[in-house]
Amino acid sequence: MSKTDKKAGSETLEGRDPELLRRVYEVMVLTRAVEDRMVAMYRGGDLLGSLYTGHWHEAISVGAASCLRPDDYMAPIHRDLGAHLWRGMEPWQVMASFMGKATSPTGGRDGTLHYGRLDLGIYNLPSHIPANFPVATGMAFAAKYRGEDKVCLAFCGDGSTSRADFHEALTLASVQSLPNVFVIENNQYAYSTPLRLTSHSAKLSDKAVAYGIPGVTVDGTDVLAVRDAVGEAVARARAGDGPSIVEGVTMRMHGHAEHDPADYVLKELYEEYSKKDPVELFENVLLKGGVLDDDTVKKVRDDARQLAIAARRKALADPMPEPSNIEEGVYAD
Amino acid sequence: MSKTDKKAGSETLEGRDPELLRRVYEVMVLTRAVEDRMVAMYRGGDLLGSLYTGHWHEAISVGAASCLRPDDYMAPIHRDLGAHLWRGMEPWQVMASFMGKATSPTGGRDGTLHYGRLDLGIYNLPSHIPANFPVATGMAFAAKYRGEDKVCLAFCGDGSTSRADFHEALTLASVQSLPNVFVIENNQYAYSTPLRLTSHSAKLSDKAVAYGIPGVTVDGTDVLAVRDAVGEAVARARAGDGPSIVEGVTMRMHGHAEHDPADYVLKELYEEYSKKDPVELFENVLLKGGVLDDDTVKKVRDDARQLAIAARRKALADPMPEPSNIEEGVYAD
Amino acid sequence: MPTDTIPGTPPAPVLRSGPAQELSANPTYLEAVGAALDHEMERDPNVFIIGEDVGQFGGAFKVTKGFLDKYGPRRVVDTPIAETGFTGLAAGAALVGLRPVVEFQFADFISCAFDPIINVLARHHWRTGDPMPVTMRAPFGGRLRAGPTHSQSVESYFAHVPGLKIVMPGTPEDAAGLLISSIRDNNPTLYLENKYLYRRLRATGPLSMEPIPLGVAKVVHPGKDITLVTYSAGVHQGVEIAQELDKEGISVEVVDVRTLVPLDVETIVNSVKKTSRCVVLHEAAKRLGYGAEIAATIQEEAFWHLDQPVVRIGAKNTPTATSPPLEDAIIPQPAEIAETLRKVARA
Amino acid sequence: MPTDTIPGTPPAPVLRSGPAQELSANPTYLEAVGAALDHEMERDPNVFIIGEDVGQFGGAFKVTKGFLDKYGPRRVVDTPIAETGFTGLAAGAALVGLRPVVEFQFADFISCAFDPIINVLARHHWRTGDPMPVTMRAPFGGRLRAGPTHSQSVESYFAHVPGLKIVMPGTPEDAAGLLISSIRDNNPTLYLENKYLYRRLRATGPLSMEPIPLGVAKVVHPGKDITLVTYSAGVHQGVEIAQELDKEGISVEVVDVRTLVPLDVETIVNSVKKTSRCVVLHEAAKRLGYGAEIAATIQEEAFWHLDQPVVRIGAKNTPTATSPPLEDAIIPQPAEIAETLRKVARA
Ligand SMILES: Cc1ncc(C[n+]2csc(CCOP(=O)(O)OP(=O)(O)O)c2C)c(N)n1
Ligand SMILES: Cc1ncc(C[n+]2csc(CCOP(=O)(O)OP(=O)(O)O)c2C)c(N)n1
Ligand SMILES: [Mg+2]
Ligand SMILES: [Mg+2]
Repeated sequence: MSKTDKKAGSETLEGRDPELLRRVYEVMVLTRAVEDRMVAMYRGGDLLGSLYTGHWHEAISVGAASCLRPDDYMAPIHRDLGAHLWRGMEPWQVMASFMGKATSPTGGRDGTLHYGRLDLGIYNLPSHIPANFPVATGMAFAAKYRGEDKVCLAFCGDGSTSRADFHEALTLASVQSLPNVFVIENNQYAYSTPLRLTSHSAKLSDKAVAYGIPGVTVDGTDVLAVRDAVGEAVARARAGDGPSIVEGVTMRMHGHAEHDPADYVLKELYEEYSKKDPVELFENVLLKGGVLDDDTVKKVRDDARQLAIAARRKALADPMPEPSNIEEGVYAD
Repeated sequence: MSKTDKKAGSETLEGRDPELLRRVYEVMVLTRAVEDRMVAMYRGGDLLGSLYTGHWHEAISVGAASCLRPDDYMAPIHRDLGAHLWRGMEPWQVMASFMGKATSPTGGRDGTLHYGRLDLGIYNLPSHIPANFPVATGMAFAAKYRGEDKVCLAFCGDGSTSRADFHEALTLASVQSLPNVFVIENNQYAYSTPLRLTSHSAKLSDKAVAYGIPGVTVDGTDVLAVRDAVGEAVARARAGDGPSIVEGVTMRMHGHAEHDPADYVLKELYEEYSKKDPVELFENVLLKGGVLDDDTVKKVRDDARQLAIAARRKALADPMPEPSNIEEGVYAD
Repeated sequence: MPTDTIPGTPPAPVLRSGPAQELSANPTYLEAVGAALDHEMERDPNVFIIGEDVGQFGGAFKVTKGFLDKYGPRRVVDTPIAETGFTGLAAGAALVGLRPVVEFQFADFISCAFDPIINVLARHHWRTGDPMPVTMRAPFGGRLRAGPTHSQSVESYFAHVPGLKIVMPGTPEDAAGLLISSIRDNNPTLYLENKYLYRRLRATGPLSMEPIPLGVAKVVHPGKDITLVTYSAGVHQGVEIAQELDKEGISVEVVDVRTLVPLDVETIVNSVKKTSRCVVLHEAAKRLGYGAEIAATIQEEAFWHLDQPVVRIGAKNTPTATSPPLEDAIIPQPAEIAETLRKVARA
Repeated sequence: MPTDTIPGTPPAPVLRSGPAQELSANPTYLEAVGAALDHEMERDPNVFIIGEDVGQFGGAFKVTKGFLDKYGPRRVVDTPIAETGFTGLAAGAALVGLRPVVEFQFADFISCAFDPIINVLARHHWRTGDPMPVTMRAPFGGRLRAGPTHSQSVESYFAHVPGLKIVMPGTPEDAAGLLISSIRDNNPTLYLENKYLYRRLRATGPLSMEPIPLGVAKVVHPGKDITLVTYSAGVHQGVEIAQELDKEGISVEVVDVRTLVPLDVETIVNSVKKTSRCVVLHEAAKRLGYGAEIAATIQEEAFWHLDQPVVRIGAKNTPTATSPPLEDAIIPQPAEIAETLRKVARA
């Protein structure tokens, strides 16, 4: 697995905005609360198909998203509920998507993990991975074309680094010096495929050398380490200095999707990472640093739970779509 | 453009087999003689479409091919007449291919640069570049599958390094440790596209880092430098130690094809490389090293000219194909 | 054929004897695919399976469950996510004497290998005379609520391309016999598995491992009033509907084409010449679905025997929706199929 | 529609005024494409051209000659060889308000962008409601002795896919008007240029830059005995043959469908209802060529008016050969087309 390049960023909170830290923490907690509810819904048979969750991805997803301006673009994947929530996506909409409800962002036409909202600057990707990478270069291209200083942040998994789309997108972004940041969420597995069968490079961020751009690997369970690395990359992109790769190393603590027992995973990895819950780790840092006290922590967790419960209730109650207009909208006017 | 990693291999001829050096020289001279004739045929309107030549690629093409055993596999491109000739391809067959004659290796079904003969262990590639790279991993896979110590040598251009096929082939070869050698013929341009618009990496061989394999850049006009680097890579592959990348830096001294005036090329590059004719450079090394004398040189050049002239005569005289069986052979029995 | 394509493969050690998977008494469509693949891998050391998660995991749908234990990693090859790459790899291996079987995790992802399939595999033999024995397996189709990019029917992306064979079994028995023929065929073959049938369709008894020739259609339900030409999931649907319509006095002859390329035009046309009416059914979208080729061919070959125009039934010309009420409105439903047959038969 | 897709593009400085290319009095098909693109880039600062060698080189076929000087590298974008990448890039740019025009150097290489075209571009609007205004230009077709991987007709790879429009002009006038409509259309549009016509076909006079609506077929030669439905190079071929057959007393009505998707069924069917006989012609291979869709549709919609089956003329089901005698035996020749029209008209 990839060794990290820098010490965790959480050694000190010096010079960090407590208000921002609290918001990051809140969204990470909310993400976990919502996904735990969705796992329950999956087990209860409330969802259409399987369920992809981002347990242990919260630090990468929320940490990276929190480095953007609201008018920046984002192209997240199926582990990035946190990034969507950071941008204002409603938890019940996500649940509705996994249930094929009329109230999902696609009205049930697409579903499951395909709930990105362009009005939040988020690309709604197809299943083919990482199709969001070339698209992300286009969003960045448009910003540069217009002389805007917007950035586009794209995510992919370790397994996606072997694909055509990864290579051609990185090549384009690098030769055209586009304002992109590419985050690799290295959770050690691609479905059942371990990292060593996906890439022979020492670190996934080493692939940056092929494109002559900066590449860095950080502890993906340390939200501040992620923020420091992605923040740098975003600043670079915004300044017109081109794209970078940031690899965050974490572990996929659930199956590829909830149907997958993932018995192929090395026990040692589970053991190692069970001690590295990104939400808990960050919570402790904030408590130690005096940014939070026990009451606030309790309140944040309670609020998140209540929000998730309410979302579940609404999603369950929402109607299924009505097929009468099914042939409309294949073409835009 | 890519800086080379090592001094030219031609500093000394010590420990090199004179017989082999002579054969390499002969094939390089023959390659040049045949291509010069084909340029004349193109200008004379004897060819069907355009003509792709390998002027200044002779050292890479022949040098690399000369590192293989006859039972190894090869997947060359449109600059590699030299590699084909090394393997025993008849010059008239190549001319016949550019004329769509019945005597071309494909009987006129395919044509121009598509004349590879599998009976010589050479893959006949389609136009899509570098489609030969994934295919080359398959030939190497088959050798390993059977426990044979065969190697597959594949070539591509600088412009082809940005494509899906390059990345996915290198990824597969590296994770499966396949006996492949990938030679990048960096001639500074992809059609009209200069290197800086193709890749942002300092050297094209840097892309090896992305795959955790050895990558080296050599002077592509120095056949011995190419032989040294490819020889090492072939030995490594044969020993079961996996694939490598060898970049040879040269210059495309003609247009992309003969129809292309290539007025987009930097004059300085032409000037620099006009002094670096791989055939002349090697000839001088061999004369200086006493492997050749003036008479032998004259004889080699005369024989090559005669062979090329005879080939041209035969190709011109050969019949065009007859369409009666055109619908046969879409499917193999 | 170059000398070094004469199979020189050392007899492959089988690490574990017996079938890779135990078969049930009435094997499922899924078991049939696995058993046929197992049979061919035992029989020919040049046959290997390559794809994503086909090893220890046994494939996303478990077709290759047990194969890694039985055949080892040399012949059960897990790949990175690289459809272009491993399809091209299969082509190269096939050129020098191996017989690769490529598994696409979902047929939707075959789009990522479209280029090598049509330009490297399909055209190669005609160009060169070299063999290209690659079998490409892909689970396709809808009704699993998997949405626009996990439910595609892909046969029309490829049926226009010269040099490919396209095999679409509709029963467990055909799934076995046609896969065996596909693997033994010296051409690139697209073998499309309807994933909705995997665990829903069972064989009537033990499976035969006799190859079933490609290009031979089958009358799966004889009839005299109207012909239903179909394939894949349309076969069992068609037979069930035909049995129902028998009771109404409408005698439907169901023809399972089994392979789209080559297409057994004779069997189709003979049936239509007998019934004089024809409906073509597939799950794929109607526009330029393979039903267009079949309908156009029938009116060319049997125009004077037709009492009614050939009617095509296919999915609506939209992506496949995720939500059940939407997907059901897009993919042809039995009631709609039966109603169309009634209309055409009685018109 | 998200606010940030409201074009916020600063008025694009035009570095050089006047047309990018001087037009001849009777502009060629090639000049028409260039002039229409130039016209739209002048008109809308959100329109840009992206592809291989489109800049200083002006593109492999010189469609964009002079564009770099006039519009600069910001709007005339040279790419690495990365069809998947720059097609996806175009999609992302289109999502946020730009109007990319993608040039594929040869239509054959669009196979390398098949995945993003069908999965990213085509399905996106239906899935999300977001706009996807991407125009994809590709020079296709044979008769240039360019062989199996430089001569392909690609329309059948895509016509089955929901969400794409497919435009195939047969004259310089249509090339201009239809490209303008394609660029202004809010959907992904495949605009296929027959490269054999580039310098061989000329407009009858100066070109209009009026958009020609997509989905409207045109009767390019009126007739009463038989209908020839065709597109692209089939149009001028068809008209020349029709004029010849006029002399023989066979009156051929030539219908140019102009866009395959959407297809103007009404115009086609009305013509067939008048003539009662129909031949469909295209350069693409016959099996599942678009002629299959057209023929199947005609017999569905006009069965009772047909005196003869609809006959399809297409290339043989082989790759396109390089050598002239072979390529000519594969691609439909005028004599063969005329003979088929005679046979069907007189049958
Ligand atoms: C082109 C393509 N091939 C195969 C798949 C099937 N698939 C979906 S997710 C996945 C594994 C992805 O692994 P990774 O990129 O590491 O992301 P993770 O799920 O581990 O977060 C695979 C193989 C796909 N979606 N797209
Ligand atoms: C996938 C694909 N896209 C575009 C082309 C058109 N094309 C043919 S050769 C070429 C340039 C190749 O450049 P490079 O790889 O450097 O090889 P060189 O010709 O310079 O030796 C291009 C763009 C192609 N053959 N394949
Ligand atoms: Mg992963
Ligand atoms: Mg080059």
